[in-house]
Amino acid sequence: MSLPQVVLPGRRGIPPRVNTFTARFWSALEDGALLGTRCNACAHLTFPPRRICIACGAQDPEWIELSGAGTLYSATVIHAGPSLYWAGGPYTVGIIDLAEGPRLVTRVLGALPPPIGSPMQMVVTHHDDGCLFAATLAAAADN
Amino acid sequence: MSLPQVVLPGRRGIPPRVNTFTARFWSALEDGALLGTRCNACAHLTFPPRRICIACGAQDPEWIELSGAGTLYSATVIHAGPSLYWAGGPYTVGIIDLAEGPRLVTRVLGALPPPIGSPMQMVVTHHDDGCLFAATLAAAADN
Amino acid sequence: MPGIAIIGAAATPVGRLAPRAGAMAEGFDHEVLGAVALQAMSEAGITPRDIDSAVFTAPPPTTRQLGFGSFMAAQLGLRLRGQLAEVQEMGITGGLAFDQAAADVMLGRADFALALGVAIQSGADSGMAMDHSVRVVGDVDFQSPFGLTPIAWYAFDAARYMHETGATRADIAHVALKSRGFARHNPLAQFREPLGLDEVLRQPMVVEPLGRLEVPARADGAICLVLCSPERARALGVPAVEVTGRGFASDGHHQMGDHHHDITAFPAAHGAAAAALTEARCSIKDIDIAELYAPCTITEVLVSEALGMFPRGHGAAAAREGRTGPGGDRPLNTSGGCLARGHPPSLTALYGLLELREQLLGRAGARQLQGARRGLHICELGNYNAALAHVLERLA
Amino acid sequence: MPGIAIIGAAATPVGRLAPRAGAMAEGFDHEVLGAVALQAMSEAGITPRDIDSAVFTAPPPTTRQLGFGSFMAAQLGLRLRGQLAEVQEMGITGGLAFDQAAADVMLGRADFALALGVAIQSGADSGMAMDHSVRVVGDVDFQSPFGLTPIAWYAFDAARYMHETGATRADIAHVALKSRGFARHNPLAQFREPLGLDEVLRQPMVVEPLGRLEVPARADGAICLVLCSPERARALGVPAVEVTGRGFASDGHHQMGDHHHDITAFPAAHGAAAAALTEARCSIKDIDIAELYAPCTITEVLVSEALGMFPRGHGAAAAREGRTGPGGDRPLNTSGGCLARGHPPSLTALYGLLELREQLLGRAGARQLQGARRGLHICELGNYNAALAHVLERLA
Ligand SMILES: [Zn+2]
Ligand SMILES: [Zn+2]
Repeated sequence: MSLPQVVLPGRRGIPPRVNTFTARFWSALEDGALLGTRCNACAHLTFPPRRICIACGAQDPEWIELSGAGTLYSATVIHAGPSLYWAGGPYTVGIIDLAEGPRLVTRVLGALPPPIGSPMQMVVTHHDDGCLFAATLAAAADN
Repeated sequence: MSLPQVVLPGRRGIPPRVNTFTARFWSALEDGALLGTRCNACAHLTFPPRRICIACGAQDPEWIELSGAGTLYSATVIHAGPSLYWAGGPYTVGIIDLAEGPRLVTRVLGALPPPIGSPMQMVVTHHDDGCLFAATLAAAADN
Repeated sequence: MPGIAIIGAAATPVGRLAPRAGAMAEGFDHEVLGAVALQAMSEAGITPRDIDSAVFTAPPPTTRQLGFGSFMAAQLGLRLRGQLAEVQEMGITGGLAFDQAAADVMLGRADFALALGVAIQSGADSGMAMDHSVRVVGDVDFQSPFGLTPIAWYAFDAARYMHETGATRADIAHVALKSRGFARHNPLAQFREPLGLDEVLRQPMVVEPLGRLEVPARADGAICLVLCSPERARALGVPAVEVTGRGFASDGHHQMGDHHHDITAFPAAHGAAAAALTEARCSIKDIDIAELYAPCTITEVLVSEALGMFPRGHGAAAAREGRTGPGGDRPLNTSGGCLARGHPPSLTALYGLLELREQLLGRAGARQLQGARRGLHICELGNYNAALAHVLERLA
Repeated sequence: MPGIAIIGAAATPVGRLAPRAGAMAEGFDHEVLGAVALQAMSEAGITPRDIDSAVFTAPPPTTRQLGFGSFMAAQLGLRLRGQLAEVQEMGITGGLAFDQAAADVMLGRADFALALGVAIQSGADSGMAMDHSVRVVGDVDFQSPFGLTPIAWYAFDAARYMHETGATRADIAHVALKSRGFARHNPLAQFREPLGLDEVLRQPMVVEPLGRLEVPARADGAICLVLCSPERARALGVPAVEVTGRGFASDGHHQMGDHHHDITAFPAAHGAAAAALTEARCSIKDIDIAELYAPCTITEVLVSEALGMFPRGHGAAAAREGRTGPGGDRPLNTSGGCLARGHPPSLTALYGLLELREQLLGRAGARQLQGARRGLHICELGNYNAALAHVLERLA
């Protein structure tokens, strides 16, 4: 279930750190899979991946692959941002409710923000220095 | 009552800030005078100069010139310091009790730290980017 | 939190205290705050030597003097037996300084305590400041890489609220107008000129759907409140207000939860206020005046709803109809709030408490609210996922 | 401060938690602290949902995730009604976190409260770290320009003490040896190998007269204490210690006063301890075990004198004679203290409190002090110009 791939020239503004736990997430993303974690004690599903379950405190997560399908809960276009992002002009960020339940916030690709409630598709963005995830309108991703 | 002047090549590690109040201090120092403040309400004498009297809370200081004579209360040679100072090798700092009463901490010039209790003389040090004050053995300053 | 009186307060006007580029500073942080603290103590009729505890808002990254609380205490000649601390947690920072100074009085560790702070940061490079702030308001590995600014979270609220309720940007923007209406007569306010709706709506966007006048400007400030027990306040015979209720609540999120929830509901605001009102033995209907930590127009709308002042989805209409502005039946942020009084984030809560004190003592001048007997203050931590509330009344 | 019990505690060993250059981190700050906090709650027999207040030591500049307290609370799924805060003030930081968490319990705002923090800073460039620290421990305009490091202030103490009392560097250096003697059996200690006097004395100087083993090494750590009322602790039936006295005192200086005073006298240490002992209804003679915030050898000597454990000028001799070490009649810092247990400055006070708890509960293993019934903890703010003390006893 590989996510659509998008190449974005330039470096990531603030690159995420990687540790021995999150390395699994970032290498899977590089390969097109968006991973979350599910608590083996209470089945709570989380994104981003977590070593500690926020629902029950157990420290026994297992990795699960997310479909990347979701819905746009809210969005904004940032016209004045940090210097590390702003150089590229206004950019859209959105809150996505994934089909499996977890909610995340991410960059939304495209010239205009999609209407709230739009079906969204998570994608992998490849930058000069590594990858990130982002969301696009599901229809756009299908093209 | 001009203080001895010493030229030290290079810039000050962390240059002091200057504001509309302390400007008077730094310009007098440039001219060889070490200024403190005396509270017009309670006569408490302070170094460094202060807008607010720590003894009585009055905000009515007047400038007074200090003789620059004092006694070494304690000293240490710093062998591992901040990068901004350390490049020059170990340096000595000392606590000086001035003849007029105020106590200050400052750089102590000279190859070896003087014994505690030594008579000291404040001097003006001129750097590439401005001046600071320092202390030397009173005998050394007399030479 | 029965058992606390505010007997003195002073502050600089909110605005730019940092020198313009190339100019020499009038005073450094400790000198600006020192003068303010002395004024507050003087108003209370006490001196630095009477103070037992001093709780500072942690200084912003622009403050060059670190160990700031200790340094400042020495500058004021304080000798303390209660505590000396710097506290911080995003938007509740000022409220925490107040709360912890108050705790020392309640525990008998302090006869008199100061809650105080200074923030001079308007001279900082704005790109740098934002690079720092994205690390505050998001998960640095899974959210910050997308460049979410602090107010972007409020923009999410606004977009969702408009989607759900049909409120327009213009409806919500009325908060900016009524803020100026109040601030006009507040000598501490950063922006006192009246605004027209067109002017607000034609500003450049900052975070859609919020434009430049719907979000806070950068601001500096310095403020000090003096606290003691009600008994001691009565003995001193100075005008004072009393804290009659206190509440804190968190919904367990950092900005946003990890599963679906209503981001516009602000349950922590509701919970904190409910706890404070219960302790004060009253309900939201008994609140005559409220100061809300509300950096953006939308925030004031949502908090007013969360507090139960207006039904869900009716907060924006209330602003548009003038109910929350000068002459309205539900006056909010009579100081002018974050948009007009101004918003130095770590100090905003202390400025809000100061405004309530002025109003409850009946000395708010031309913006005085007649019959203001009971006030509510609330501040928040990261898109209102946690909130701290206090109920104030004039000390009898 | 009657009314507080410690019912759970956990910590990482003190040492390097930062990854070596080029290596990948095992866990980030929040993951390291999260595991520790869960362990502390588990020991107390409670879960994150039982917690009402969480007071964090403000993270060091190396912590990338800001808004750290809020972020951490969300990671642990905490829902709070008391408070959420980060506190700091130089060396008393850990003590303040404990104190403010305790205050919430005493005021009835929290059934259970956490005092916790993490510091992973050993990976930072040491020049950079020191450039930062000179802004903490001096007046940035009139002292920092001379490059005074934090431990330079203790070196002033040492030089003056030797001058006044005739004590030698070797006398004082015995503190480093006895610290290792205790740390040998402390699984949380950074340095557990025994040391010889010659080895200490032949190290390179850092701040004369103190060499590399007479000052603390850089250290990381993470720690969490769980607090509640004594009644609740008894109901839970878990082993617990109780805080029976608390005191704070400041002499009004930032590092040093502006007129002549005895910098080796530490009057704030004396005052804070005296207040705590008075509240605990005992005297220094009744203290069986003490943990002192003492970054350098000389600091332990001077604090022991300020507390009245030894006459003025006899503290170094007491260390040399073994009276403060293993088997001595006045054991100090049985954890190994800052020099051997290790010294992550913002957390040191919490590690000291944890050691007292282990000893008072009789489970300190091979370093257990027989008959340890009453313990004293003290921490300080800038060359002991302010101090915070607590007396602990086993909960009956
Ligand atoms: Zn779980
Ligand atoms: Zn005076």
